[in-house]
Amino acid sequence: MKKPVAPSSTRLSRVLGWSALVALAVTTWWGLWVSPPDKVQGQFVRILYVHPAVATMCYAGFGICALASIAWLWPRLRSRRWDRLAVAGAEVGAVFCLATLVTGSIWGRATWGVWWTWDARLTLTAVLFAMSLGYLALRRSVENPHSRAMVSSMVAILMLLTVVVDHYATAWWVTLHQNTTLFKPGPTVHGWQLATMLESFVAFGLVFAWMMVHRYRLEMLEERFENEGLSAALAARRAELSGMVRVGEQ
Amino acid sequence: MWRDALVVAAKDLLIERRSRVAMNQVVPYALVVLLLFGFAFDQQRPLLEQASPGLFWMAVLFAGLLAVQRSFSVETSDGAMDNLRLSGLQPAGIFLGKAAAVAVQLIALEALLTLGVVVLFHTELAGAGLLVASALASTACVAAAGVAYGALSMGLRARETLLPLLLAPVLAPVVLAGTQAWRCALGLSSGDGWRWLGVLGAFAAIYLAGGVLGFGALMEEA
Amino acid sequence: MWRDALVVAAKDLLIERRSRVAMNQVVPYALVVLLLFGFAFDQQRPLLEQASPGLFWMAVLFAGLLAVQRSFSVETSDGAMDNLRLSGLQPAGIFLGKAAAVAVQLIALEALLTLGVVVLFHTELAGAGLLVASALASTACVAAAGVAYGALSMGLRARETLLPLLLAPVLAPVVLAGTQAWRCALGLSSGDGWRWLGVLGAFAAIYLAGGVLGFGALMEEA
Amino acid sequence: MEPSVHLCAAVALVGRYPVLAGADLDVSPGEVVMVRGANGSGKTSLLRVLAGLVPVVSGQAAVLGLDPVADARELRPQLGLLGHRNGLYEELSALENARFSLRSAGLAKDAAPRALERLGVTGRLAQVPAGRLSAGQRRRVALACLLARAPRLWLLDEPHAALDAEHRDMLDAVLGEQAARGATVVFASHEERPAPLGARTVAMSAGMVVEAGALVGLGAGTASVA
Amino acid sequence: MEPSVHLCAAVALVGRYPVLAGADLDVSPGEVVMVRGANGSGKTSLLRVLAGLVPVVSGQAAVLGLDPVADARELRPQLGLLGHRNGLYEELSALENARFSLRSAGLAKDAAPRALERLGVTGRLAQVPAGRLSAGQRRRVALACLLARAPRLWLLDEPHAALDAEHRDMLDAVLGEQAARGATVVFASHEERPAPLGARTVAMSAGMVVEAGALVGLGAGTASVA
Ligand code: HEM
Ligand SMILES: Nc1ncnc2c1ncn2[C@@H]1O[C@H](COP(=O)(O)OP(=O)(O)OP(=O)(O)O)[C@@H](O)[C@H]1O
Ligand SMILES: Nc1ncnc2c1ncn2[C@@H]1O[C@H](COP(=O)(O)OP(=O)(O)OP(=O)(O)O)[C@@H](O)[C@H]1O
Ligand SMILES: [Mg+2]
Ligand SMILES: [Mg+2]
Repeated sequence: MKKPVAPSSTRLSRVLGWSALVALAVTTWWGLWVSPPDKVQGQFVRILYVHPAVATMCYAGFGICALASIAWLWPRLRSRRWDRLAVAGAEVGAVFCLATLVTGSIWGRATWGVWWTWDARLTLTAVLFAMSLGYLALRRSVENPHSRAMVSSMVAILMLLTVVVDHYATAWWVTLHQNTTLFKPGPTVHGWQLATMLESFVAFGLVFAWMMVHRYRLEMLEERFENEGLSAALAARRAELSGMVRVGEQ
Repeated sequence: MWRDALVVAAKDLLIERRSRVAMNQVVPYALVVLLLFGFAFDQQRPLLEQASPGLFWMAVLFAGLLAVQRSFSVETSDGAMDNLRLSGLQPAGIFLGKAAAVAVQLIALEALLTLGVVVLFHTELAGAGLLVASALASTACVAAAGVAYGALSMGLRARETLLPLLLAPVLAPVVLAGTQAWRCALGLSSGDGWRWLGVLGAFAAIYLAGGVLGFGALMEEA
Repeated sequence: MWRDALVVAAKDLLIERRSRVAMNQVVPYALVVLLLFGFAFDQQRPLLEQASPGLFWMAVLFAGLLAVQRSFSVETSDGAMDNLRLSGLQPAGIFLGKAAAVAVQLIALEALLTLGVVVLFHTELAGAGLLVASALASTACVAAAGVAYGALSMGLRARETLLPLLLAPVLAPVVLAGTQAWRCALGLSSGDGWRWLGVLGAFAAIYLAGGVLGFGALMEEA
Repeated sequence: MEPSVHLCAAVALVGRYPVLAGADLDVSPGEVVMVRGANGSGKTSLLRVLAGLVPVVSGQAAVLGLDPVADARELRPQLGLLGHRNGLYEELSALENARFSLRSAGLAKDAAPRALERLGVTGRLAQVPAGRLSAGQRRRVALACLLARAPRLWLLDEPHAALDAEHRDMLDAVLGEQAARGATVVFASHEERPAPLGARTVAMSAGMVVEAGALVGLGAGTASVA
Repeated sequence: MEPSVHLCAAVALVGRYPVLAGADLDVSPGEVVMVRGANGSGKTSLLRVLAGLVPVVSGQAAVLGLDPVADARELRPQLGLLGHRNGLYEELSALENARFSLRSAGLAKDAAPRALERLGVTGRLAQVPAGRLSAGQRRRVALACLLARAPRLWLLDEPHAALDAEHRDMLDAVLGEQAARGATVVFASHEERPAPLGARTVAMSAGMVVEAGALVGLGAGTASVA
């Protein structure tokens, strides 16, 4: 049996992909050439145009995963759609989470002089990453789609909890990490910096959306393949009958 | 539900009485882990004393993992889990029963381990109320989360490796809060220990509630 | 003997390739354990840096325990061990083969874990020769002792709790020596790291020789 | 009277494999049904579907008038399943196992010794940890646990395997009694022994019930499904 | 010719329990012996003693002219044991299992597909992880692993259990061939089917061989030991 040839890209995803590329290009241009270096941080401030956006997308991924899982658990809403969304969110979220850890570490090395420190924000992000690995490992080891969705959605809810705590971590504990800078009244960044940062959110948002659409579609195709496979499998199973001795007595 | 919990807990404790696995194997293991940590921090006596609450809770965590694993290997070794599912016992009851059995074993373990810490690391006990209260709350967390995830990973292949992976991040905050509470109780740090106890209580409540509500589905699907 | 070892190692690694337990579960678990250490010894930055070799080797130990457990749960889950006994494979070959498979997985794990330690605990790598050599020697110890005791505890009930208990004390000196060797390599202490390497080498030789000689009896009796 | 078991074009998946590929089966209360069929024809799967452990993805399934998955809570106390494995706690004795089985069904534990005795698990056998018994002795303990609970629907997967001649006859007698009591029995078997008197033989193949045979009291030679 | 199996007043202990309490048995090369007996009579124990997995504490035991424990290294490659459990690696496919079994016996792995085919493990069944197969299919894979190795002495514990009618006959044919080739077969069974043609039935009870029956070609009615 061959996999059906159906691309995981659609018109939507192509549009998303191209605009993500353009937006990334713009961010790079503004970030590296247009916006000025920082008074304190010098050239390193330019990671500001990657790290917060990437971190936010990581939240978005896990958040979507958890919300979709809750939707799945809600009996009235239950549909395979939610499970697809959950796995897409978790996988894309894990990628962005790794990116957050990497960019954050690089930045930390530059500004704090260390790759890592044990403050609440950083640790929770690492825990989040570990949880997502566990989530994905769990998904791989359950075969039945319904069971997989059921079991993994319960684990996903804990990720949501962690995301929330992680977000408020800088407020609740004394941390080395930056407090909320952007999404609050009277942001502390201005001018080109602010513009570039916002642009970076747009760019990574588009990248995120593009990846999500692809991953979702992939899951859908996988499922369709499975369903097509199901009728084939059913036919194959029933064919085991043919050529069989007739049953029973005259 | 309570009756069911009692039936299940009685069964698990009877198995423990027959096999003495927790007593003869898990407890010594925890002590060995403690010793090993001593090795790892060798030659840094003051640090060791400072770190003793952390070490204690790490040892409890690793031993707790074993206890949970054992609690479920008993169910899976001959396919008894299907019987449990079909028995008509309420899932919440099964959850509470198994968690209670694990908790009882853990509490015994902690008592012995505390002795170990005192002897090995010269920790001086103080703030007994806080110590005991936070130990109880942490134990409830470990038992509840452990049993919930144990049920989940039970039906799966490669159960013995998936369970620790899933459980460790969930218990990380518990270990953290337990450590902090003990540090405060022992006067190693100046924070407000009772606030950490509150955190532990919240976690215990969440995990217990989650287990009571979700255990049916977890057991069904795994 | 060598051919037998190859056959057994190939089988174990094939099972790993099919199930990906070590990659997808044991490695993340080891990383989580590192994180947990970070928690437990929070706010004691210098402690963490000082202790990073010790913590590294503790994480390897815990993950190694899992790897060994997995290596034998594969044999016991359907009674394959009797077949292995009766297969005519030389016990020494079985021992070396299983130990090699565990060692391969552990080496991959250590590489990733080293990265983790560098990032999380700010360990600066130095003395690469000593680091790698002592890592290899320790890995040989863990794999050899693990597989030998794994075979022993295999036939017993309560295998999953007995194995850690037996293994932890045997590996304690290895953890100690590995820690010291790494401390010297990293410049955290001033001793002669190569002497510790010698100790590790001796342990590795002892455990390997013991396994090669005694595995037949261990496997027979379990 | 409504049937104890009603399956209509039931399809069930394990992973992606259709273990049941449109099975039809009706069993009335008080009937004993012997399911035969080649290895892999879906007997175990059929029993697990009836117990609600594997959901039906298309077609209908009703057990004792209830949906085996949706009404699990209500249904399960009324049925007993013996799979290929026994589901005993190896550390506990036969008696303790039977007692737990009873208590977990909310029944008084007095019925345990009698049921064990019926299946020849007495004296030493009832006291020793179940893990030390021989294969057939363990099987009998598991059957005794069911007997003590006396469920309304018995689902047995090759219950005769591992039993010796004496206890095979004993088991048939027990099943006959249970049926007379109004209970329904569905069991899978490869044995070439005659089906218990009054039992109906049903043959499976390729995940389907290919022949819902008539009542037989003669022999089992009828089911030559390859 | 020296007997393939020679037991004389053999006593064997598991824990403190005498699973064999003075068993006598002689089997000549090329013979097929069916061991019958009630549950707990010691059939499994007998086979494990012959395989050298349980030592004899008093009495004599010789297998293929060797001491089953002391000469284990020399003896074991020549015998094949199938216990109550199959001993398959669940993650590996049937083919991979058979290949490992061959290679671990130091044989070329080419014989694997033919042996599997002989027992009807082909196509999907040979490729899927063994843990996903049905009980009877797994049993057949385990038998195929033995067949591929073609040991001189076959020790089989209820090999017919879980097999369907077709493969029971198949198994009997295979055992017949092996015996014709000069191999010796000792198997335990509770089945009420006729013993394979040319097989000798032996009955056990209470850890002893109570009746070393004569060659039968008719049926198994001879072994009415409860
Ligand atoms: C490995 C180290 C780091 C990790 C894991 C990390 C993680 C995160 C996360 C999860 C967020 C999203 C916070 C939220 O929206 O609630 C974030 C945002 C941010 N991080 Fe980091 N970070 C790290 C290092 C750094 C460093 C070294 C700096 C700069 C000195 C930095 C500056 C920022 C800023 C400015 C934001 C945006 C804050 C906001 O708008 O809310 N981060 N980081
Ligand atoms: N997870 C799975 N993936 C693929 N195939 C599976 C899986 N589980 C079961 N099967 C297949 O489903 C079929 C039905 O299995 P089932 O156990 O119901 O058979 P059975 O009639 O009980 O056979 P037996 O007589 O051997 O016990 C088998 O062919 C088996 O290979
Ligand atoms: N460790 C043990 N402790 C006590 N008794 C044991 C132990 N192991 C086995 N026995 C007993 O030894 C006897 C022989 O067991 P064995 O497995 O050989 O019987 P069997 O003939 O194979 O029975 P079956 O037909 O049920 O497979 C049984 O009565 C069993 O209870
Ligand atoms: Mg079956
Ligand atoms: Mg037996």
